[in-house]
Amino acid sequence: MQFIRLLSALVLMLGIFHHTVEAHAQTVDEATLRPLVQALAGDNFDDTTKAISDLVRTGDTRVSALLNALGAGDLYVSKADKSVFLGKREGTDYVATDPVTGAKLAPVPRSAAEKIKVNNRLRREIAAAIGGLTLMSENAGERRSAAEAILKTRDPESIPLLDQAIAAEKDPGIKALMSQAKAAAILNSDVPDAEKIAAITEVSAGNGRDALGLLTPLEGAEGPVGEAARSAISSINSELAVWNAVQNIVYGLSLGSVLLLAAIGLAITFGVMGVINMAHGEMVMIGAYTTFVVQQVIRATAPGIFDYSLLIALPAAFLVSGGVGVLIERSVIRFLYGRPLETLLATWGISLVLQQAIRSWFGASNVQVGNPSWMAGSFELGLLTLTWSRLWIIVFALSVFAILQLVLKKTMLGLRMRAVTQNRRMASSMGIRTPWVDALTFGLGSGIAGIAGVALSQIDNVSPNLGQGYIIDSFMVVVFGGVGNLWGTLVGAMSLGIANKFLEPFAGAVLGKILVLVLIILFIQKRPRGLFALKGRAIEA
Amino acid sequence: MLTVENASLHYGAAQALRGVSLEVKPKSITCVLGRNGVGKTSMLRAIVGQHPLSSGSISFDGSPLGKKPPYDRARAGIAFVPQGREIFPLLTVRENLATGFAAAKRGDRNVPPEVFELFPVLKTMLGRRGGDLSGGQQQQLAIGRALVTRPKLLVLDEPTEGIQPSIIKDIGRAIQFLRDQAGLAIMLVEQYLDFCRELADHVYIMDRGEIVHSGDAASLDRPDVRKFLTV
Amino acid sequence: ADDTIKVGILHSLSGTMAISETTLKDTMLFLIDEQNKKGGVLGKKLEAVVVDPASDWPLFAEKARQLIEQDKVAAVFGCWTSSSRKSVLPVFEELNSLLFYPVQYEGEESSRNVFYTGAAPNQQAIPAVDYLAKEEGVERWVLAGTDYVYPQTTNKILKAYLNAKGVKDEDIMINYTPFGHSDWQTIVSDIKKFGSAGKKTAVVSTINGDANVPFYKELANQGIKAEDIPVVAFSVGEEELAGLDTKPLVGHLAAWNYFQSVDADVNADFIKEWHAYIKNDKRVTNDPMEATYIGFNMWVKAVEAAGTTDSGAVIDSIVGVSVPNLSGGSSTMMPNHHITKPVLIGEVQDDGQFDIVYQTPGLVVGDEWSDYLPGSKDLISDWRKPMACGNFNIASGKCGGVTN
Amino acid sequence: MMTQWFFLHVDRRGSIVIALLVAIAVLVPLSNLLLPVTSPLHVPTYLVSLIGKYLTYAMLAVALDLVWGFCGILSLGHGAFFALGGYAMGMYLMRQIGPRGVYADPVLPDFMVFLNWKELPWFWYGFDSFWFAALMVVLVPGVLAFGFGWLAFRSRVTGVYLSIITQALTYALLLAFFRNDMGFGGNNGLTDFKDILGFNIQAGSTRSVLFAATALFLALAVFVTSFIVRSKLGKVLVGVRDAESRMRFLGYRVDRYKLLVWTISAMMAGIAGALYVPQVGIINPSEFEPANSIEAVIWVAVGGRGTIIGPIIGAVLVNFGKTYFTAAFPEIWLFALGALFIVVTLFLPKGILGLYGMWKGKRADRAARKKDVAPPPVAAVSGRSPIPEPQAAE
Amino acid sequence: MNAHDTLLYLDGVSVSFDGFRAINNLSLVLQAGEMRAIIGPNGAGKTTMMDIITGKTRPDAGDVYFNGEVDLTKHDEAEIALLGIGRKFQKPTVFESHTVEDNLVLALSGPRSAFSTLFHRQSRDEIDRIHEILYTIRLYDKRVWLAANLSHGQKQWLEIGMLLAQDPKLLLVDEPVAGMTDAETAETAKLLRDIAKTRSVLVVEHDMHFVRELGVKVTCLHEGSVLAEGSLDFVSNDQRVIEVYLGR
Ligand SMILES: Nc1ncnc2c1ncn2[C@@H]1O[C@H](COP(=O)(O)OP(=O)(O)OP(=O)(O)O)[C@@H](O)[C@H]1O
Ligand SMILES: Nc1ncnc2c1ncn2[C@@H]1O[C@H](COP(=O)(O)OP(=O)(O)OP(=O)(O)O)[C@@H](O)[C@H]1O
Ligand SMILES: NC(N)=O
Ligand SMILES: [Mg+2]
Ligand SMILES: [Mg+2]
Repeated sequence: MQFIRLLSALVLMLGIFHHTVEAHAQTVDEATLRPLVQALAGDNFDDTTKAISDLVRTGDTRVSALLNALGAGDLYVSKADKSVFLGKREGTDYVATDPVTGAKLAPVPRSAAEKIKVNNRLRREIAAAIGGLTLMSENAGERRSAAEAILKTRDPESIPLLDQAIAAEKDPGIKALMSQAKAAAILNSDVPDAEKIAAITEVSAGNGRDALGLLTPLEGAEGPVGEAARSAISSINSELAVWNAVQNIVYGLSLGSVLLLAAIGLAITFGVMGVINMAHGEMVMIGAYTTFVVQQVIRATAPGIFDYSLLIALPAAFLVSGGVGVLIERSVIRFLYGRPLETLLATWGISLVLQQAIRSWFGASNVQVGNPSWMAGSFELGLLTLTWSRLWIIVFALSVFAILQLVLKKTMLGLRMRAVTQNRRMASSMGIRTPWVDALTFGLGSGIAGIAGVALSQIDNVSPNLGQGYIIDSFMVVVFGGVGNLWGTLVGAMSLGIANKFLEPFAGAVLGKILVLVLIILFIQKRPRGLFALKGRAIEA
Repeated sequence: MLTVENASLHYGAAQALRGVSLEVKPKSITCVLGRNGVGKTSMLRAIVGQHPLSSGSISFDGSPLGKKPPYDRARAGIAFVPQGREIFPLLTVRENLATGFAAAKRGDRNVPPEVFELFPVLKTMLGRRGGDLSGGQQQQLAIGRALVTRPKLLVLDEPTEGIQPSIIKDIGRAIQFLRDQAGLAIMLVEQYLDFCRELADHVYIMDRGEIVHSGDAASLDRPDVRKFLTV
Repeated sequence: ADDTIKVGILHSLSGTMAISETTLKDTMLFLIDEQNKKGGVLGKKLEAVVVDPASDWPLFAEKARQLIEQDKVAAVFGCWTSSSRKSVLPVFEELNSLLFYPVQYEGEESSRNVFYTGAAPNQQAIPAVDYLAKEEGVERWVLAGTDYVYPQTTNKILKAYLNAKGVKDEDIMINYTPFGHSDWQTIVSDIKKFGSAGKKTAVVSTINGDANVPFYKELANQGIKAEDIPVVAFSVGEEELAGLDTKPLVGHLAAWNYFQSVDADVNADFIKEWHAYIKNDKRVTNDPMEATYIGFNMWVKAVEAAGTTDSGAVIDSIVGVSVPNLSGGSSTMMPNHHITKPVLIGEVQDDGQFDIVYQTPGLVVGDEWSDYLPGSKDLISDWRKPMACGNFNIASGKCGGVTN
Repeated sequence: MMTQWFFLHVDRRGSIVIALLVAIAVLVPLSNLLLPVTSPLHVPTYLVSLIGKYLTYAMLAVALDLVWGFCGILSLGHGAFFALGGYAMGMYLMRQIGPRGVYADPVLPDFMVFLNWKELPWFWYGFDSFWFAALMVVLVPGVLAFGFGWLAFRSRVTGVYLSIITQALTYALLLAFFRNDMGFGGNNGLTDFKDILGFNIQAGSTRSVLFAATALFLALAVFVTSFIVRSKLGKVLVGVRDAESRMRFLGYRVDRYKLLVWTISAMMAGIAGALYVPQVGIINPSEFEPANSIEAVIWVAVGGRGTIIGPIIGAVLVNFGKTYFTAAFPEIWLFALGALFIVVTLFLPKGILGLYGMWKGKRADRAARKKDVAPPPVAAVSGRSPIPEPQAAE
Repeated sequence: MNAHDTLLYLDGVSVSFDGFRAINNLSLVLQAGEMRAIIGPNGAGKTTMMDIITGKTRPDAGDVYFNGEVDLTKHDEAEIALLGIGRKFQKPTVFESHTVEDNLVLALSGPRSAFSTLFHRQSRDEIDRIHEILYTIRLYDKRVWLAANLSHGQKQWLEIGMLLAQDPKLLLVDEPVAGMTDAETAETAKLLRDIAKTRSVLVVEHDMHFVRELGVKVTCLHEGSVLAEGSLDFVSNDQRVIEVYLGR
């Protein structure tokens, strides 16, 4: 509270002297600034908070950079003389700069200095302080974050400043944001009701969820303000209900895509070839570890192309997992055709061996697979937040599906694969090189599992157990969709995903999952051969 | 064209062929007859490579087949119409026919028009799954599929089984056509005596895993030959 | 042979828990190695007997029995999940052997034969909530956990605690997820909604191991920043963060009794030697490792005090034993077989380490029977003679569960 | 009379196994209790419990083989029945603790006290009686199996579809039992048992009696399985396994046959679970883990599917391997176990027991070829597996 | 015609698969004690008709009555078999991992409930009956063989044997002589004629010699309905039958 008052004083002052601030970059002398900077290294967070406000009050142009450095954890205090400096880590030393003069200092060994601690509260306050300082900045990004900061603090005292900024603002997006911030600040102040009601209208025009946060405190208010707030809230809520349904569908599709990716390789090795492939999950895991290795190599040799790491990992994972698949087929599976249930035993053994191999090689713990920048973050679709990684995974899963469908249905290889699995002996007598086709089919299924691993590494942990987490779901999807039918796998995955997401909100994640399993059991009673059951004489015989 | 010499074949401990020797000449129809379970199918399996011989040898076009896998034999020009049809049940009729492309030369990867002339029903059912066809339709498909590979030797195991009389006649004509016009060698296992008698250039009769008679079609009318076919 | 003292190591090296437990096996081997360099114990070298209970709880019981009866180990260091501990507990009591259990757990247990060197809920959860309430001004709470006993109990305790502090039920959201849950979209978005009601909101996470990486990834991707809705976790340490890009997570919190970043000489030495032993200076250290370290040293000290590895004697001599912990102080074995520890709260840094933002002024004694659960608030445990009771009811003045 | 009846229904191998089991049931406990520890023939208590555990697994394997080996129903969820039997027994043992729990509550088990339950949920009623619990041990798995089977077999769910929904079943139960709200102790399960029928559960003598009971029940399971398999019903089952629809055209109500053995098998699994719990000392939801059920399938496959002794050999061998490997090479034992599974499939297509058949078959084979006569290709002699695989996928 | 005095009564039966009409308004009546031969082109719907009678395929429309009053469309395969309808399949289907003898044991008429089979003991009569059948189908010396190891023709015989063992009121026989020698064909015709003295039989065959030897009324199906019906001579002189079936 005390801080906010300080800040408002400051903001007022800045508002009044706005012109001056713009024209003459204000500076205070080093002697004034130095002790204030030193004070940042206070004993506790309260001291630091006070130091920040003192600094801001100077209005010095260097303050904003200084606070940024503090927020980023670049300010250190030397253990010996307790002096504060700006440090950059380099080897065992910090390259040090004077925070006030910007002069270069002698490097400080890492053990001789301590970072000035910041916690979340400080970070928030720094952001707000900088926000006040940068509302009129030349840099659009800075102005935007300044407006966002005020939107969070909702400080009524910033209203005049905002007015000014709004008047000067050219960018319509930022302008709207500033108006929002102003409306939020108004709601938090004790201005007359009329103004508040206008602000309520303004606020509810923006993002519904944020508006709800601003309006809820007014819900219980008396008089017209309360009424306006209540009606705004109820209209937002009904809008949100629609968005909730949309969200369930979109999230369901996203979960469905993950299931599809996990299962689609299995749709080949199990669905097409009839091999009960318990090592399928390990193929996915190998793909994920391939991604890790690719990223390690890139980090070590060409960090600049990190954003392309997944594009490199995709073919690599396909080849590695596919290669392992071919190896497994040639060394074990091929002896087991005609005994599909024994493949369960052998592939279970293989999965144990692969898990342990990875564990012995890479260690038992998670390894870190990074998100390229285009995979990170999220975007808003109306009131829905969808993360880029999820979106890309949906796109990716559908592409893999389409390509696979093409290969199976439109190529000679696909035809031969199906022929070989339906009647190996006869296929051979038709001139089809069955060993090749077997190896390629298993390799394809495994390779696809591998590229699924690349995608899953983006949202899940990469550990030797990765595969185990997906194997049951994968079998569930393939069987639910109908064995031997790729469309079944697609629709099966999506329906399970969406069903899960519609159940989750009211049943909870655990019960939701149980219910989905029960639904699968009941559904199979209705359609004993899955969603897209193969029909006809050959099957029923 | 095809020579089988002193071939023996075992299923586990049970012996199905005991030193069988026979020959199929180019551009001719060779018929093998015999009661149930005497080893006819077993011999064909050995020829197309679906079951190994325990002794003896088979050579095709002058070179021994040895342990060559079935697909190499198919690519060398041996096509097989097995007993029990062995259609790919989930492939459509069109796809069933297309499996034959694997053994055909690149330029020959199409369905020869004779197939549809011979079996018009296949043309109307191209999109239906092989497994849904009636028994006789499947049999027709199996023969058509074999022809797609453009074989030099056509091996047929009871091809008339389950086929309606008019089409049996067509098949007979087709077999003759294939011998005369396309110059194929044809090896035919049959129970249907009249069919054999009409077509065969040479007949063998088997009993208990052995060849017990070898002669021309006319010899089938001899009582000493007939006895091998009675109960 | 008789010239060595055998020590059992009972941590999963395969299966789902291998992720966490393998490190503790290595830690034990490291500690034993160090001890042997110092001449062993009672003039004898220590010999590690490693078995793999494979994340399979009944197998834990079998292996425990095998270690004690067949290999005749003097003490066993092991277990991670409470289920595994519950599974071996009867074995240790029946065969009167010693188990040192190094992981935070839900409490509500005190066995004569088990030494709990990880945190009880009061040594982790409650100080963390206090910190959030005071420092961050949190008024609205999401208690998110994996659906099993540890989170359920911890959340029960926390809810009772929060209610007692005046937090209303509508300001508490409890959410459970299955083991290994990986699709967090809905829940993270629910948290976001819950947090947008105009009151400062925080998440208290008792989400277990595997599920954390996808949880934090979703959190980061959906843009929930620590400044907006901080998450404080009790099961996420350096090891778990090793699988994550922590840049978007800076500022989220964890409460433990140790962080690798603890600024103490003893910690620096420990890390240095650990890296030398494991031949990898990227390997992190974490809280259960410290608990293992403390437990091991307590056992060594107690054995030396007793002059024998005999279980009864060690049980008698270990209470009151005090050994240095890695945060610069020392921890003491209390009569309830739990230890004293400082509680630290750290914020995630972009290098995968924690920056300690708070430390309890003194040591906190592990409270085996929670004061916030109606069934256990009257119970205390004291294994010293003559009381020697794990569940003494101060209301009735009787020792509860002991029949003979 | 009695013996005649017995031998009519059990073949020579079966009788040997039953005799062996009865002998073990008597000798192992005697050796444990009577012989001095120093005697080379003394079986330590540690081993008694361990072997006892193996035998309960063997019983689960026998139950599984009855449906899989002889009727072609591959259950990937048999662990669920085992676990339910175990829970029923566990609930009885929990109730026996009485006021000796840590909270000294005379009625509520500990986990209910600390999770603040006020009264015993209805489904715990009756479990203070051993006989009620014993009834539930067979009834709960039996009723679940009956209901599940009734639905599934009537709608003709077969092959992998059935396998996967059995897996879904056990997985759903796993998740459900994990939940504390279910009232079964959450993931910690039921533990800290004190006594059974008034005897201290940790006493050597109790352990020995439990061991003997396990061996005898296993013998009984072998007998029941033999009896079923050697009856005409057994032939029907094998027919169902080979060509289910053909069996219907002969007038057999295939679903009822399946339902009968399925339910019997589930009950057997339940008994196995009930014997397992007091010997292991804990029952928790991990028993519902799908991987556990798959492992049980693997025991059967390793030992030899469609035989009566195979599953026993497989269960004991694999679990002994696990016991041994996890201690001998704790860091890399999965390689050993994995390799074992691969080797068995590749080289012993009919499991360990198939070795014997193969050896006998080879000899007959050689003899036959030498003499050039065809011996009758009965099952053991022919090179074909006598059990064609049920089609896994179309 | 009245459904009630007939053994098998089909009226207006239709069934289609994915739009293809395999059976089209088919009507057919079989009197008790009658044997009927069914002929017709490949794909005419003969096997499908048997599928309908035995409950394997449900008709889209039409009535199927057995023994005057039993509506077969309301029963499943097992129930229909128990009513006394036995079937030999076009593609021989036997229990491959059972011996020849056990195949017959399973087929042998008798109680079919699970409990009765559990406690069933083979009677002298049953054993005699099985041996008799084994002789009839000439597989006596192969009785301990696994059915899997039989040749194609031997499996055909075994299936006929199973049909005999089942002792049904109505036998549906789909192409019994496919893959048999001429001599065996004659034998089979004799066998069927014998059987038909006490039961009703519906035989599907393409072998005209065989059909002639049966000497019974013939029905020719085409595209799912009856094309011609009458004596063999009558039917085989029908121009349409020659056109679509017999050929010139
Ligand atoms: N897979 C097999 N395993 C064991 N024995 C077999 C196998 N297949 C055939 N036989 C036996 O080998 C012998 C020869 O069988 P084959 O199939 O060659 O006879 P076939 O002359 O073709 O008879 P059909 O006219 O009935 O088709 C038969 O006695 C049969 O029982
Ligand atoms: N499940 C199905 N799906 C699609 N078409 C089918 C199916 N079942 C049968 N048919 C078609 O129905 C027609 C009738 O088949 P059916 O087997 O009854 O003939 P059929 O008279 O027995 O012939 P055949 O003499 O060749 O055995 C055929 O054209 C067949 O392709
Ligand atoms: N004790 C735990 N974290 O299960
Ligand atoms: Mg044949
Ligand atoms: Mg037909």
